[in-house]
Amino acid sequence: MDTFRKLSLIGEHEASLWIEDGMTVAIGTPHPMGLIRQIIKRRVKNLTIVDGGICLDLLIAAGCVKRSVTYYGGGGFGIPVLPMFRQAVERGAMTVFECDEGTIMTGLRAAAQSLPFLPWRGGLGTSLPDVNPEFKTFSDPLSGQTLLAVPPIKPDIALLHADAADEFGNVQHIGGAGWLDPAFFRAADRTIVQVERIIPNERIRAEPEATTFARVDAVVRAPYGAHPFFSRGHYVRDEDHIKNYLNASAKAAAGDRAALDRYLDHYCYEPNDLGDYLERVGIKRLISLYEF
Amino acid sequence: MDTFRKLSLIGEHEASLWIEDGMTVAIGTPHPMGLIRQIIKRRVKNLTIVDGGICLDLLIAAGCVKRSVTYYGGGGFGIPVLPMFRQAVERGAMTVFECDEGTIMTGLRAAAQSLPFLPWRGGLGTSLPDVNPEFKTFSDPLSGQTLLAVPPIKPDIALLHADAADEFGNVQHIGGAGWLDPAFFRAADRTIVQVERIIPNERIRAEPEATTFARVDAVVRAPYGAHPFFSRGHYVRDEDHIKNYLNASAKAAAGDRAALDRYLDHYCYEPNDLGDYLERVGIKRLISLYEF
Amino acid sequence: MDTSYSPFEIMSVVLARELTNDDTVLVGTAMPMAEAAQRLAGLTHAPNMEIVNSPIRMNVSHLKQFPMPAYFGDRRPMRWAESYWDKGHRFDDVRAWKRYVFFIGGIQVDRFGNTNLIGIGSNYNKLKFRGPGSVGTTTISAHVGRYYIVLNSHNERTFVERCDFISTFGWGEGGADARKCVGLPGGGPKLCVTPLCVMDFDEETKHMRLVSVHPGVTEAEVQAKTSFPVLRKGPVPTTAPPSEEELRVLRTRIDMAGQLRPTA
Amino acid sequence: MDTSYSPFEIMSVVLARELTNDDTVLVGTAMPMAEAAQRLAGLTHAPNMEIVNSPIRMNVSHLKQFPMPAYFGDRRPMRWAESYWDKGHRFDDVRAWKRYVFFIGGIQVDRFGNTNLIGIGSNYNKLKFRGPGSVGTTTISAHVGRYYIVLNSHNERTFVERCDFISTFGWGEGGADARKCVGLPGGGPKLCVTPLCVMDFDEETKHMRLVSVHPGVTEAEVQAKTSFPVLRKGPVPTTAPPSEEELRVLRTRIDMAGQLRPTA
Repeated sequence: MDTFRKLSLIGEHEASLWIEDGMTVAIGTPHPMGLIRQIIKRRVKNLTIVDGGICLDLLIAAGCVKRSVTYYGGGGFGIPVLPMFRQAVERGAMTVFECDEGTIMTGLRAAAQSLPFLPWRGGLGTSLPDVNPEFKTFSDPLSGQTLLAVPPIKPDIALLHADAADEFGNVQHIGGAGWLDPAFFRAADRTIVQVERIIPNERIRAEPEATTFARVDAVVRAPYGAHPFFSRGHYVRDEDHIKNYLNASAKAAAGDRAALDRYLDHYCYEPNDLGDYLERVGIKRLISLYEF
Repeated sequence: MDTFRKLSLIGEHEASLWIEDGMTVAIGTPHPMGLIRQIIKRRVKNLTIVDGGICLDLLIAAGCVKRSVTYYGGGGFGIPVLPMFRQAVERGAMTVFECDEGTIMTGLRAAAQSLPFLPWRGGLGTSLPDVNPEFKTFSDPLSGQTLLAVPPIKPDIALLHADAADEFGNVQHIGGAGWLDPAFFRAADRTIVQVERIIPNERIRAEPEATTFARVDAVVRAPYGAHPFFSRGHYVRDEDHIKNYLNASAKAAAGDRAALDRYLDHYCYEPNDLGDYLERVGIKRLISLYEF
Repeated sequence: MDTSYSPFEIMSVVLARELTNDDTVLVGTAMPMAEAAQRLAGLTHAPNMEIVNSPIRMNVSHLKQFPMPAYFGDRRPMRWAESYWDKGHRFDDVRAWKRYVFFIGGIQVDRFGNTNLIGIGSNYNKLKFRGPGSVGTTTISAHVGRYYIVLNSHNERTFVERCDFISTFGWGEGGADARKCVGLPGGGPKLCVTPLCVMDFDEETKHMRLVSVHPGVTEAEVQAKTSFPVLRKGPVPTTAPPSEEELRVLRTRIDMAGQLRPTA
Repeated sequence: MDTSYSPFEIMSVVLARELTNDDTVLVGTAMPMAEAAQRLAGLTHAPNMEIVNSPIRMNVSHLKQFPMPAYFGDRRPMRWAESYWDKGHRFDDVRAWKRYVFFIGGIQVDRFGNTNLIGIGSNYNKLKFRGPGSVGTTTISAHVGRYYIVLNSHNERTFVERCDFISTFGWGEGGADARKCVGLPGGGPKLCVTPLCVMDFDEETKHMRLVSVHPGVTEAEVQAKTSFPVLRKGPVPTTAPPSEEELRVLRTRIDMAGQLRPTA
């Protein structure tokens, strides 16, 4: 008979072993970059990546991706399309589950609700049902209106980054969880959450309504673990680092992978863990990325 | 050109005028009893009441209800069925949109998402599609599974009770909004929220993630306004008062309306406003209903 | 200590023994035996158990006492909470319910564990008895890993040949694949616990079957108060009565108010 | 003050003038002109306006300054927030979007305001140019009261005879009932604003039509850079240039970093 409560806290290496070749992996926002770099370091292959923002490009650059479930493969104003994403798709090296934010949310909800589909209006009249064979228009059984049937999107695992968790897997975000993270947590078989801080269970209990995800499968301590991207409540994007990466990615797409390979070596393959990576970034840079 | 921000704060009489004969009215939990008593006092008729707990019985007792969209017409342990609800249904004086919590939630979401239906599993194999002609089983267009089609449930107005709001209609709950309240807010044409306290807009801004409903249509100040029911963060149920009411209701169902009519006169028809009602309850009783 | 016990106490203990360390145990309102069971297991053999009262998720592995009264929607259980589950998405994580344990009541139950909270009568539009309605049972029972039918009384009006209406699909017309055929992913009812006995469902036919009778109750009494034939799988043992330790925890750490010992 | 202005500044001002006190104005990421417009209106003629940057809802009626940079998902705009919209239900209050105003970009747009963010090429499986994807535009444009097509550049590659793919349905093949026939409840695109001009849609045919050309731009230039014939309803006026006051607010209270005045 168990007489103690089960702990959810594990290390980044152990956590990264949960991700296996061929899995469908949802990547939350803020991005769990510590885990992403471990996936790259382990050279996991043939992943289907759900969302992921700019780190989708990094995973493609590292050869981990065979398919992307995404509504946005851009890099923000001035970077219309992520370079490696664009190249890989145009070359046929990977495929896309074409969707928008409303349809991806609907598919994730269908998975979370154990339903084989959910109906949606957004997408009617567009190319979505033409270019995504998994969408289908159909007649609403009550009133006969035409709607779009969206299939369930079921990640094998969701990788998220948050402010804090206790050792039992209760997660709290500063300012609430955002974007698709709650949908990923509900739809995925398992969820690993990187956190800036481990806090005592008593802190969770002091404000239970602030708990955003209860009892996730694993918690990994990862201070500055979303760098070079933002972590709400802690730091903003490292614009120089990101620009450096995107320039390397753009050059690689234009035929010269040298800078991109240097980036991957320096920041993904050579560091053993998050601490090694952050040492290469430097604490001076890290503390300059304050929010307010 | 408007140069000031619009205010949402109105009085209980003005708010009660928003509810007209024949409307579909969703009643939240905690129950907005100040508004409910004004509806009774104004002798509004032919309402369709969505949810409402024990105050559904009170509205039926007062002759306001023609239809109920409910998954639970009981009064808790020991009161299997609310007396006036039971009598009115058995006599054919009112009808029921038979559903459970999952199907009502699904119908409310369909309304909130502007969809003509949503599919659901709960209810398959049961009598729900037989006794509720608005439900229909159908074949999922993607995989051919049989599912239940749930129609949208669209309240004309949602009446809710919460801890606090600012004068612009930003609502915050102690411990979060509960039960179906968020679904009511999203599905209803308009929402009126009673609150224990009006707080300055600056307090809302100090903790924006605690805002549960942004910019509701109207806010009514109603300290102790959920009495005799609970208000989270403030007081628990007044068990004696509720027992008194339910006894009167049970007697009326058994043929003797005298006590029920006295209750309605004393607590609903005679008081002019919430203050008058609370005076009849008495501050001594009110302050005895603490949570912890 | 007085080691006599009420029917509700033995029912609570029987249910508590069913709950394991890995379960997430969901109880709605107006189910005091289920709530007592949840609390008893959480304080004793299942420290890892997640205790859910509608929107409130608790774990009580650190607590000495976890007092009732039963949950009825207010904020009091929040003092023991780790999270507040309800931000308008209580029906959005259905998938996770395969790990959940749930409890339902009923005004009628048939031999295949189908239950009725809708009403009694042959015509829905002219009910002889209007029931309370399905609460969350229809949907939750469709998905949870297992659930328990918990009835406050055991008589022929409740245990019927055929439910007038079905609000919760148990095993339909019987058969181990009955739920799969209808499209319900959950594990279905595991036991039916009453003031007289504990019943389960035959593995193949899914017909209700006597597991044990509570001390002082006979098989004949159970059958006499049940409208359908009750199956047996060999000799029927007596339900193990609440141990002194179980009663002590129940009475001194949970049900101090005596909700489970109604005065006659 | 320097009263010359950049194309992005006049576009921001044109869009700000469109926004009213009763609007809820939703801007996604990577749309600096739309964001500047939202902020300019909120600080001046629309104090009641709800300003929404994805999950963050703001009102700035009390503020002197509301500085850019543009939103990109982090927490900085939370300092001005009244609520945080996103608890996993951003797509659950679609019904309320009839009061919303939205902005979309595109890599292609056709005469009926259909737009494309998916890619360029005749075969989806062999795209010549892979676009960024639809972001939230497909769903949001289906429901909002009105939206604006905002393009960073005006040329024949963008203004095409026919979009290779449609990620946002504007007016389909034309006609005032085009959206209704498809089943989209929203009001559709109201204007298309570019560095050269402002266009709307003919009431009956829903064909794109020139409303005004920005100062220094000719109708001929617009037509030359547009692959389809641009309609006119009588003489085409010049877009009212940003007033000194508009530029002052924009530059001293919003765009202090000069995001809208890219250096050449």
